[in-house]
Amino acid sequence: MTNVLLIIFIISLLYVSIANRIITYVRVLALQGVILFGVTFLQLKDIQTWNLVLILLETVVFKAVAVPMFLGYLIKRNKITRETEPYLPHFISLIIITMIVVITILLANSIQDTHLDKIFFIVSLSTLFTGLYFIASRKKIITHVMGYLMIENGVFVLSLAVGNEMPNLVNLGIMLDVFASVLILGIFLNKIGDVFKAVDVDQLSNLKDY
Amino acid sequence: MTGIYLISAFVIAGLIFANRNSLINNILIVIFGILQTAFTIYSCYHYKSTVLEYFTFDSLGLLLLMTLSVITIPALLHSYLYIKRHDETPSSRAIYFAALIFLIASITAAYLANHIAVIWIFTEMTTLSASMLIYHHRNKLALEGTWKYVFICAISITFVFIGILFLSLSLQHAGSNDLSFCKPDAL
Amino acid sequence: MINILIAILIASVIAILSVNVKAKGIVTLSGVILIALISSIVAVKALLGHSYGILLSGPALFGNVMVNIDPLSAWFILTINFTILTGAIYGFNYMRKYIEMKSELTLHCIAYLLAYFALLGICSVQNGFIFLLFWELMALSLFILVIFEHDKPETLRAGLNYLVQSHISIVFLMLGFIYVVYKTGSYSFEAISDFSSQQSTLAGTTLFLCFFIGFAIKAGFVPFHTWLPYAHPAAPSHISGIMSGVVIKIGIYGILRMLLLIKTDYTTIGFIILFISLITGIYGVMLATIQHDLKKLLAYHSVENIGIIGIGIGLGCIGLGATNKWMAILGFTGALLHTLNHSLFKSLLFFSAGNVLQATHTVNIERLGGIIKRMPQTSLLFLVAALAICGLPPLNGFISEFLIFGGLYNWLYSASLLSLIAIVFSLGGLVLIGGLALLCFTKAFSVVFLGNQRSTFNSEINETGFWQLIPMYMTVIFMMFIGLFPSIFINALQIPVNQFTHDVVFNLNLIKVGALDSLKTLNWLFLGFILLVLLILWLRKIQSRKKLIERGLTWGCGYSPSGVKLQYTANSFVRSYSKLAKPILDIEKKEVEVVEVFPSGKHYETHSYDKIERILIDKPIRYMSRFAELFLFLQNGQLQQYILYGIIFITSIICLPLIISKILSILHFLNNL
Amino acid sequence: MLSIILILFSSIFFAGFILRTKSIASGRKGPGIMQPVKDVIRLFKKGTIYSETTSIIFRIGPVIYFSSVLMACMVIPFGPYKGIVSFDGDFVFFAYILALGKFFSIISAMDTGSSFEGMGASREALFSMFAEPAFFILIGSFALLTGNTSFFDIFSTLHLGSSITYTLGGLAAFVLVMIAMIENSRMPVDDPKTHLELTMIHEVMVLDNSGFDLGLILTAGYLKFAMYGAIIADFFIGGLSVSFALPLFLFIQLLFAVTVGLIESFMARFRMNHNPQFILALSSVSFLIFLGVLLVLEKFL
Repeated sequence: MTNVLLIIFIISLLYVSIANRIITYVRVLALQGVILFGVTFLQLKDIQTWNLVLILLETVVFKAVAVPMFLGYLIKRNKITRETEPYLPHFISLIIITMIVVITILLANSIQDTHLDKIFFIVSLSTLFTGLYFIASRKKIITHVMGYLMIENGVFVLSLAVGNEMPNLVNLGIMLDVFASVLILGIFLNKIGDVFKAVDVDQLSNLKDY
Repeated sequence: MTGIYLISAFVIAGLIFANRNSLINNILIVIFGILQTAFTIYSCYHYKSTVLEYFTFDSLGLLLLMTLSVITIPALLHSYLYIKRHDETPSSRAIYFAALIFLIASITAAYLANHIAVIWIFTEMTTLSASMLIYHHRNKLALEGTWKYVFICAISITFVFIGILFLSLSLQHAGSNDLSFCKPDAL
Repeated sequence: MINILIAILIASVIAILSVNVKAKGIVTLSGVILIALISSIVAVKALLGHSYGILLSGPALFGNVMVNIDPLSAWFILTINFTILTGAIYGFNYMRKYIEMKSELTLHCIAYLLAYFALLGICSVQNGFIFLLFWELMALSLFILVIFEHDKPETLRAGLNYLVQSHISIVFLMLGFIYVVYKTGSYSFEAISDFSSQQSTLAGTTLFLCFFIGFAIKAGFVPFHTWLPYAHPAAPSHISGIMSGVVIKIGIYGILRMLLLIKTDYTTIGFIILFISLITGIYGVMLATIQHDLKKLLAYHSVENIGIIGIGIGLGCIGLGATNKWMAILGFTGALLHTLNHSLFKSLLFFSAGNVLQATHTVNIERLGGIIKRMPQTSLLFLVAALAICGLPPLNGFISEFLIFGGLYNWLYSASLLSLIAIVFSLGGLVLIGGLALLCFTKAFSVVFLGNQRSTFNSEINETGFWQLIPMYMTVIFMMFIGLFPSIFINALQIPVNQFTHDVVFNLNLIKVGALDSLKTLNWLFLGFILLVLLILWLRKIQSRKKLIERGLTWGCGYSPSGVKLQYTANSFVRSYSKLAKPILDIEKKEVEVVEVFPSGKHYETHSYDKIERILIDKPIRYMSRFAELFLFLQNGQLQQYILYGIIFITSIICLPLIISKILSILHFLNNL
Repeated sequence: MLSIILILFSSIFFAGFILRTKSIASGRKGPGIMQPVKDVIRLFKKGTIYSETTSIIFRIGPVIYFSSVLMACMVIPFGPYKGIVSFDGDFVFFAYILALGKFFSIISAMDTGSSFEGMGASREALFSMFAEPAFFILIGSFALLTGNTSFFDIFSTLHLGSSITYTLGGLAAFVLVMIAMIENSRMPVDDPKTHLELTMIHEVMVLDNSGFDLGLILTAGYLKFAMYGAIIADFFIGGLSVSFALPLFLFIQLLFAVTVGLIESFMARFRMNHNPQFILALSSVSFLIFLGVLLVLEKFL
C-alpha cells in the first residue's frame, strides 16, 4: 500500500511538469499532502501516539488544507495570472523530470544499505530535484514558493524513512516545514505582492555585482 | 552560566522588543554587551567542558566565539550611532536591536553546540533574525534582499536537514544513533 | 605593576571619554607620562641586570602568560617610552589645530594610549597567543591613528593599505606560532626554543624565516616595505614620528627576540639578513633621494635605516655563527644603538616636517624654500637631525654606524672567500647608503629651508609655538648626549647584547679590542671638533670686528634678476643622479616639447614610482582582478540561477564518487588485461 | 704630532708647486711659490660681503668645512709616528668628518639661492658620494692585508715586499691621487680655471664667499691636498726610520704636486656627465686591489 501511494506521488510530479495553470500546482500540492498523510499513517506504527497525531495533523491540516488554501488566496489577492509561464516548454520539462526519476532510481540501486528503504529514497530525491528544477525554470515568484513546498514534501518523505527509529528528526522536519513556509509565505503575502505589482522574478534582480 | 546566558539574552531581546523607551533599551543593550563579554571570559576558563548536555567549549567554538564577541561591541556601538543618526521610529529601533541581540545569541549558541540538530535549530534562528535585520529599511531593495536571503537560506537549511537524515541513516548502519559531534569524555 | 598599568590605561580611557575636548590631550599626556614612568623604572632595573618576571595564570586555551622584561625588552621599552613621550607632547600641541574634530580626537587619544600599551605588551609578554593579541591591537590602533584625517581619500587608502599589509604580517607570525604549537603544544616562548633545539636546523631556519617575513613587513624591509611610504605621509606628523621611530622598530625587536629563542644555523640566517638589509638600505635611500614629498622622503629613509639596523643584526648573527665574539658584539651593539638613534632623529625629522606642514600647508619641497628665515628653530632642529641621519659626526648616528663598520672590519680576520666578497659588498653598500643619504638630505634641507621662498602662501609663515618645540629640543639634547658620551650607552647595552653572545659582561674600560675602544678617543675628538669650530668662529669675530661687513645681492655672474625662479630646484639638484639611477628606478617625466618660435609657458613634471611595488604588488593585483572579472556574470541577481548553482553542486557531489568508482573499475579492468 | 706639522708645512707650498708646474709647462715663469699663501693671508685681512638671501648656514658653513678638514688631518700618521690620535677605525672617522664638511659646504652653497652654486653643489654631492666606496674598499683591502684597522697600524705594518705588493701600492696610489682630485675638484674631473660657471664644481660653489670665509675655504683646499699627499706617502714610508722617511715624505708630496700640475696642464677635462662613470671606475680599481690582496693572502684556493 505504501509503495502504491509513493508511486502516485511520483506520478503527481510528472503531472505537475506539464500543468498549464497555476491552480493545478496548488491542487497537486494538496494531493501530495493527502498522500503523505496516508504514507505516514501506514509507515509510522511504532512511535508514541501523541507524536503520531502531531505528524498526522501536520500533513493533513497544514500540507493538505491550509497551505493550498492560502496559496489560492494569494493568487486571487495578488491577481496573479493563471498561466505558469515556464522558461522551457512543457515537453522538455517532462523529459527532464523523467530523467531525474530514472537517475535517482539508478543512484538508489547503487547504494548498498539495508536500513534504507529504496522506494522512499527514490521518491524523496526525485521530489527534491523536481522542486529545485521548478524553481530554476519558472518565472513567477509564487511558483518558486511552490517548488520550495515540493522540496519540503520530498524531505518529509525521506524523514519518514527514519521516522520509526528517530521520531525527533521527523519533529524537526515538521518544525522546518512550518517555520520556513510561514516565513516565506508571510513575506510573500505581506510585502512582495504589495510592492511589486507584476510578480515576476525579473523585477527582483537589482541586487547584483555588475 | 550557559543557560543563564541564553535565557537572559532571549529575555533581553524580548524586553527590547516589547519596550519602546529608548533609555531602557540602551541600558538593556549595554547589559547584553557586558553579558556577552562575561560569557566569553567564562567560557575561556571552562575550556573543554560540557554544559547543558548539548554545549561544549571546544577550541573551534571558543575561537569563533571570541571573534564574535570582539566584533559584537563595535557592532552594538555602531548600530547605536547608526540608528541615532537615521532618526528611526521607536518600534523599528526596538525590532532592530531585538533582532540583533537575538542573532548574536543564536550565533553564540550555534558555535558552542555539540549536537548537529541543536546547531541546525540555532542556525535557523539566525536566519530568522538576520532576515529581520536585512528588512530594516523596508524599501524595495531591502525587500528583494530579504526575499533572496530567506529563500536561499530556506533551501539550504532544507539541504542541511537532508544531510542530517542521511547521517542518521548511515549511523543506523553503524549501529548508533548519537548525533553529537564528540563525546564529552573524548575531549 | 601590570595591574597598575592596566588601571592607568582604563582610567585614562574613561577620562578621555568623559572630559571635554580641551582636556582630552592633557589626560592622554598624563596617562602616557604615568605609564612611561612606571615602565621606565622597571626597564632601567632590567637593563642593569635585574630582569622583571611574573607568571600570570591563564586559561587552558593559551596557557600561562609569562611577562618578562629582560634587558633586550628593557632597551626597546626605554626607546619606545622616550619617543612616545615626546610624540605625545608634540601631538598635544600639534592637534590643537584640529580642536573642532571632537569625536576624531577622542578616538585618536584612546588609540594613542592603546598603541602605546600594545607596544609595551609586545615587548614584555612571552606567550605567542597574547603576543599576537597585542600585535593586532597595535595594528588596529595605529590604523585609527593614521586615518585621523579620514575625509581625505588618499589618507584612507594609505590607512587601508597599512591595515592589509599588517595583517599579512600577522598571518606569517601566526603561521610561525601555530607551527610551534602544533609541534610542542604550548604557546609560551620557551616552546620555540625547545622546538628549535629538538628539530633539525632546517626546521629552525624555516621557522625563523617565517617569523622574519612577518616582522620584516612591520619593519619595512624591501620588498615588504610598500605600505610605509604611504602610511607615513598620510598620518599626522607626530604619528609619522612614532610610527617611524618605534613602530617599525617593533619588527626589529621581533627579529631579535626570535634570534634569541631559535637555536639554529646562525651563519645562514646572518647571510640572509645581511643580503636583504643591504638591498633594503640601498633601495630605500635610492628612492628617498628622488622624492618631492618631504614626508615620503623621510618614510623611504626609514626603509634605509632599517637596512642599516639589519646589516648590524646580520653581522651579529654571522659573528655568532662563526664564534667571532667581537664581531657579534659590535654587530648587535651597533644595531641596537642605531635602533635608538633612528627613533630619535627620525621622530625629530617628522616633527620638523610637521611644523613646516602646519606653517605652509604643504610638504611638496618644490614649493617651499627660505623657511629658515621665518622658522629658524625648526630649521636648525631639522639640520641637526639631518646630520645625524647621514651618520655624520659628532652626532649619534655616527656612533652606531661606526660600530657597524667596526663589526664589518672585525669580520675581515676570520673570513672565508665568500664572506670576504660579502664584506666588500657590504662595505661598498654601507658607504653608498651614507653617500646617498648625504645627497638626499643636502637636497631636502637646502631646498626646503634655504634660499628664497619658491611660492607664496595664503598665511604668514611663523615659527611654531614654544611648547611644540620643547619635545624636539628634548630629542636633540638626547641625540647630542649619545653623540658626545657614547660610552654610557655602550655600557648600558652590554647586558642586552650579552643575551646573544652569552659572554661574560665586558667592561668597556678594560677592552682594547676594535671599535669599542675607539669610542673613548672619539669622545675627545668630538669635543675637540666642537672647540675647534668655536675657536675659528671666535677668530672670525675678532677679525670682522674692524672690517666692513656688507650685505648685497647673490652673485649672479653679471645677471641678477630676483633669484626666485632661477633657483636650483630639488629636481635639478638630483637630476644627474636620477639620470644614472633611471634604469633601476621608475621615474616618469611629463614634459612638453618646445616647437613654436615664441614658446608659451611650459610645464615640466617628474614623478617617481616604486618599481618593486609595481612588480610585486600592482601587477599581480591587476592580473588577479582581471581574472576575477571573468566570473562577474555569476553574481547576476537572478534567484533561479543561484538555486541552479546549488543544483549543480549537489548533483556533482552525488555523482562524483560514482564516476570516480567507475573510472577506478575501468582502470582495474585495464590493468587486468 | 709630527705628521700634522708636516702636513701643515707641505700644505703651505703645495698650491705654489702646482702653480709653478703649470707655469713652466705652459712656458711662463709664473708667480712665486708662496703666492697662494700670500693670497690667503690677504683674504684673511679683508672684509666680507654676504648675500641678502643667505642665512646663518652660509656663515657657519666655511668654518665647519675648514674645521672638518683640520680634524681629518689629525688622524693621518707620518710613517713610524702616530697622528695626533690613532684608533681602530679612524679612517671611518676620517671619511665621515670630511663628509660633514662637505655637507656644510653644499648647504651653504645652496643657501645663496643661486642656480650656479646649486649646480656645483649638486655635482659635488654626487661625485663625492661615488668616490667614497672606492676609498673604503681600498682601505679595507689594506686592513685585510695587514690585519689592522687604523691608519697608523696599517701603514706601519705594511711591507711592500714582492712585485705584486708594489703593484698594489701603485694602484692604491693611483686611486688615492684620483680621489684627491675629486675631493679637491681638480682635473680631470673639474677644471678650476675654466671661468665658466656652468662647468665648474667646487669653484662655483664658493662664488659668493669672500674675505675670511673664502680664505678658510682655500686653506682647507690646500690642507686637503697635503693630507692626501701624506696618505699616499705613508704607503711607501711605513717601515722606514725617520731619517729616510722625512725626505721621502717631502719628495712624494712634491711629486704629487707636480703630477697634479702636469695633469692639469696636459689633460682635457672630462665631459661632466662622464664623471660618474670615471668615479665608479675607481671603485672597480679598488676592487681589483682587493682581489690582489686576496691573491697575496692566498685566499683563493
